[in-house]
Amino acid sequence: MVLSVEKLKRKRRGNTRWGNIARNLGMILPALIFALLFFTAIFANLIAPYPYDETNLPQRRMPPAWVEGGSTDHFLGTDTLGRDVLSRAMFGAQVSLSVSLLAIVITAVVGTILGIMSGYMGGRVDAFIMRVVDIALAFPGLLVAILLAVSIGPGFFTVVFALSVLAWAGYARVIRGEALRLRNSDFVLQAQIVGASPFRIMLRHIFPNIMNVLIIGITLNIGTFILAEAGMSYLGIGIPPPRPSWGSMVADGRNDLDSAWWISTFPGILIGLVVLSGNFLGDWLRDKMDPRLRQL
Amino acid sequence: MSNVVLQVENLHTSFFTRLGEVKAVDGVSFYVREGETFGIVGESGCGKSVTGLSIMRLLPEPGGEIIEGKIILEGKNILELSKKAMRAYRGKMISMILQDPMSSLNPVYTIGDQISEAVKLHQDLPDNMVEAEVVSALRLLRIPDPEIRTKEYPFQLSGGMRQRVVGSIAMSCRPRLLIADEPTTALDATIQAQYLALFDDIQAKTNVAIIFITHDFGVVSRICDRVGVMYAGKILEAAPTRDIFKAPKHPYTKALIDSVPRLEVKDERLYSIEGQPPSMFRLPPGCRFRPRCPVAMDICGEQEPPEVKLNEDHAVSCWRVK
Amino acid sequence: MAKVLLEARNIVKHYPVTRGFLQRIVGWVRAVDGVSFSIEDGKTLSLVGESGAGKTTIAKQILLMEKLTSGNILFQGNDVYKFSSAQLKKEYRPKVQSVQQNPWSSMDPRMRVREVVGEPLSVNTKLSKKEIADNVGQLLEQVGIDAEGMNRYPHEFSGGQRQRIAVARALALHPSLLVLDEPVSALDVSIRAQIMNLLKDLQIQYNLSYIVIAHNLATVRYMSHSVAIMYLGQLVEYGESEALFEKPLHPYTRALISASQLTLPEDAKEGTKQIILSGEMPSPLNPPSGCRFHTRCTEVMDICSKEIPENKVIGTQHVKCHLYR
Amino acid sequence: MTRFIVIRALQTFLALIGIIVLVFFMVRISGDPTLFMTSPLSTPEETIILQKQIGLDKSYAEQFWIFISGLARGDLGTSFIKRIPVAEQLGSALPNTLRLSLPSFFIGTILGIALGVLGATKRDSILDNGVKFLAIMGQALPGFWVAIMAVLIFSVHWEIFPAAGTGGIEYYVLPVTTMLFFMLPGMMRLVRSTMLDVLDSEYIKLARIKGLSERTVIWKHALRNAIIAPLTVAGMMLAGLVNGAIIIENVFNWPGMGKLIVESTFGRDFPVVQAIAVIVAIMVLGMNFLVDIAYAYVDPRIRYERG
Repeated sequence: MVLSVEKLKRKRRGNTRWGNIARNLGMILPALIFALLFFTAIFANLIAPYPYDETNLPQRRMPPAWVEGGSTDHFLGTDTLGRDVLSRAMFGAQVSLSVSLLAIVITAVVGTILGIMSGYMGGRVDAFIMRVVDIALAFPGLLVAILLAVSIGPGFFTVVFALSVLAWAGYARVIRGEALRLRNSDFVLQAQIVGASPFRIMLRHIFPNIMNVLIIGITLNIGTFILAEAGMSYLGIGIPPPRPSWGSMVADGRNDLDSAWWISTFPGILIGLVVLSGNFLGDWLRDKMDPRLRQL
Repeated sequence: MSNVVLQVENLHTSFFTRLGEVKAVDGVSFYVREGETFGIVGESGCGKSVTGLSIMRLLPEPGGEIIEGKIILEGKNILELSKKAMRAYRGKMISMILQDPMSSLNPVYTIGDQISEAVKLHQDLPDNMVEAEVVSALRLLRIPDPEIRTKEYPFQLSGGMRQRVVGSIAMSCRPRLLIADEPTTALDATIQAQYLALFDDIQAKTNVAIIFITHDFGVVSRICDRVGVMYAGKILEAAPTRDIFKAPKHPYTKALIDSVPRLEVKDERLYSIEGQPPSMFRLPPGCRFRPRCPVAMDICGEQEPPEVKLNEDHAVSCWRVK
Repeated sequence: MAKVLLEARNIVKHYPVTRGFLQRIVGWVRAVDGVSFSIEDGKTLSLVGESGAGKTTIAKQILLMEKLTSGNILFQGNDVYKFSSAQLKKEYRPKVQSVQQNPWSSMDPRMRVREVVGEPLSVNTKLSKKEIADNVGQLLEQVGIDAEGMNRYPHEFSGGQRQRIAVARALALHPSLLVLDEPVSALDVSIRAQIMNLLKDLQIQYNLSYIVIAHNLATVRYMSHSVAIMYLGQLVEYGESEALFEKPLHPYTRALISASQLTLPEDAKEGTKQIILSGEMPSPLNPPSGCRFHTRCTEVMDICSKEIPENKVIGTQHVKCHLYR
Repeated sequence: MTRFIVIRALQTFLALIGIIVLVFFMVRISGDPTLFMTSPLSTPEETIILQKQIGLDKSYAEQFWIFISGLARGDLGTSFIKRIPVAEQLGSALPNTLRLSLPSFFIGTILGIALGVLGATKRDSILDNGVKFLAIMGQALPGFWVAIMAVLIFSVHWEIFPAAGTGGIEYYVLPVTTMLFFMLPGMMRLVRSTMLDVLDSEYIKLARIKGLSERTVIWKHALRNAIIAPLTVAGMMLAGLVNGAIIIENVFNWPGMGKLIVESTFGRDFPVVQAIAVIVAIMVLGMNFLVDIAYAYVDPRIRYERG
């Protein structure tokens, strides 16, 4: 019996060491990918080998460099109009990032304000906001996006609006819970006893303690927004062509799957990679920052 | 000597965490006789609850592990039992009452469901008899209107009543050993007094052996026959309750008893033990109480003191005691 | 006789119970129902009772966290409800501070000890950062924490140390009254004595008055000069600590005392035998008629359910019970 | 309980009215549909005649009245483009959508709960890691891309399943599987994490103290408590299902509501768009309503409190 326990002990220690490395990898690798993504998006004009809209009909449907018939001129191949897939993917990063970041700012601000209001004021205000939140969360975002795209016309701000119009509700619900918990906490009571004003309490005590949840939420949301934007672009209600977006690139290649698989494949992999990184970063942050989830 | 129901020998239980091994229970031995109440007193983190869970073999997984030792229940070392055999022991031979009555009942099942579950599992009874068993378990804990209670949900009962229901579940199959882990800590003073009185009653009716885990000397004085004083994973002194109060031998026991304010005596100033219990990750060398001990000697920091038996029931681990 | 610092006169606090979306009021929780007491300079009054007795509600009223339903709170002879908000901010709130039960939750985890202890000063005074830091250093030394500790976070300290820090924060504004809400019950047995001794020393040093809220009578006896025993929102017995513990008059007080003794059964003196009350605390939504304690009383008589007992003074003790007429 | 249901029903109805008004006007901001329906060569007179035919010459108030009174009678109006009753169009599209989403919904829910529970109880086992991996992938990869890749591999490359259209069982495999991608990961993750919380609770400890078998502890005591959490997100699951239907139907050219709404929004076919939006709104609100009641049923605390 003692022997088997010894073995278990060793195994477990090994596990925790692996766990540590894995945990740190879960931060380093995604962070690197994000850094690369930001770099590409910002400097796409300088580093992309071709402009995103430069067509070259004689060289259309060129496979990637490592496939027979491919060339290093177009590392990831060309699409049906002969445009360079790699360059378009680089410019596509601009769209994905700018749309998601702007949408995140909007939703986080609106959600935080409404969430704190709801949690702090309670009563009927709370009941009303939370009913709206319930409905907003249950509403299919794509349907709303379609309605919006058609009613105010497709474009950058339509996409941002369509992404934000429901997503604030998720923040509001989480932030409300936190604000409610904090409002009833001993240290807020103590601040009141000491004579701190409600404004000071919200700013110095409640807000800093909500930051964790907010940052985690934001990180986890990057992926959601990138996916949603891609979905809209795929349906043709994203940012109008010829500006490339990963979603529309997948759509472009959809009819040529048998002859040019690379057009749809690479943008999809990119989306997956970036969203995966965002989710991993979020999980890592949650483990690190939220002591309630941290184990002994 | 009357029947020894449980004998724990040299029990070591550890937790393996990211920060390293915690020896939560570090060589604990004691026994409990039939119809006797053995108290384990100690401060938070001293390992008293882990001792209880080790005996149930319900340590949190993964992480908790019994490293060595023997837990002999009615002559059988239960550490050698298979998981399945151990399950048959739980609820039937050994049972347990947990600290917080507000969270230890399943909110979505009725009281009757939760008691009858244990009855059906361990006793081969026809359905109409099960009902009667459930009511008798509730009666044992003096729960008023037991027939009505069986149909109620936990949230409909007060804290004191819930804790009685937890007691009924634990006693429903008349186990030989009952482990009570701070069962009255969450209760109000007068309700606590009611609950403690029930233990005498239960013991008189069933002759069950009880291990009572607590941090409260008041509770100890009320219901324990013998006490083990636990500190940082070890029982430093074990003796009949009377001796612990009247003639404590270990400096920690003495200090702890002196630092408790007493209602009967008006002290001007309380004796206080300086410092805090050691971190379980870094225990001091030698005697674990040495850094706070007022009468420490050189040897205390070098070697762990052996257990000295003053008589059959009184054991102390201290270099000062010969 | 010492000067009276704070007096509560017949204070009443009822909370509405609301239901449904429209928040209709369907009843009232009678948390505190006509309680009077006073605290003298440099003395300690303990409020004792089980959960639901209304002791925490009283603390909230004294700290002006809520408004009374009726009754008065007098501070140095003046009705605090007649204070202007400027007066409150200058003459009342800084003078009445508190220490909470749970040292793990009573500090903002995102603030350093310097900010935690300094917050009363930065909110109420115009001191510079440096002056505040100096003050915090002195305050910490007074409660037995190294001044260097101010740059650390609360979670780096043990429970006992945190409670010391909480005391330092309460002292920052040189208060005359501290409301101590179960100041030691969240601490380990071996740490409790340290904190109780510290509080006693500080009381003598600064002539502080304490209101201690507690359920453990032994702690209360050690700490207090006078004691008020509460049951379901009312005082059942009130008087000097010595007399009350030597000769408890109310059956509820006796039951509480018997429940808190640390005596071996065989040592129990005659008359201090275990008293075990039957039943449970009734709901404050719908308290029993007559004497509120009659449903659980060991000495219950016919009159108890019919008439509300008057306040009777016996020696230094006030008691509300039909046994004394 | 009855009171609780009545109040919730009333709130739901009010919300529905609000959404209907919103949808009606949102659709109309988008511009004049006749621009799409006439050729650039047609005269203004022809446009006016067309507007008259489809009722766009009336004021918004009148149009709204016609719409809402029709709705009350169960009349969803007539399609601008096809000139057939909307109800008829939906009559063929809705069953197609249900045929696709119901199997996905049931498989997703059952599989999600089962895998979530197994993941939580066999922590860090191969199964758990597999479940976690699937969940991570499912939440990171875009559904439409997965669908396209499935087509590329199984239809184009191996030619096992048809790439698009409707028909026998083989036509269902790819759409239903990819639809699961929208359902399963969230469900699994949620059940797994709530299950872990519940398994940590004191009443589970007590159930073990009773000597219950692990199977009873998990499937009887823990699951009933853990199942409350997925119920609260049933609304969100429905939303995911609708999103999924829109994407998947377009990828696989499946003649359901998802495809219909995309086509009719691009064609400015107001009555169809309105009708679908209202139907989805009713579904969403109805779901929320049912969830509230189901919640009350599972959790006796709510049931009694409102009783």
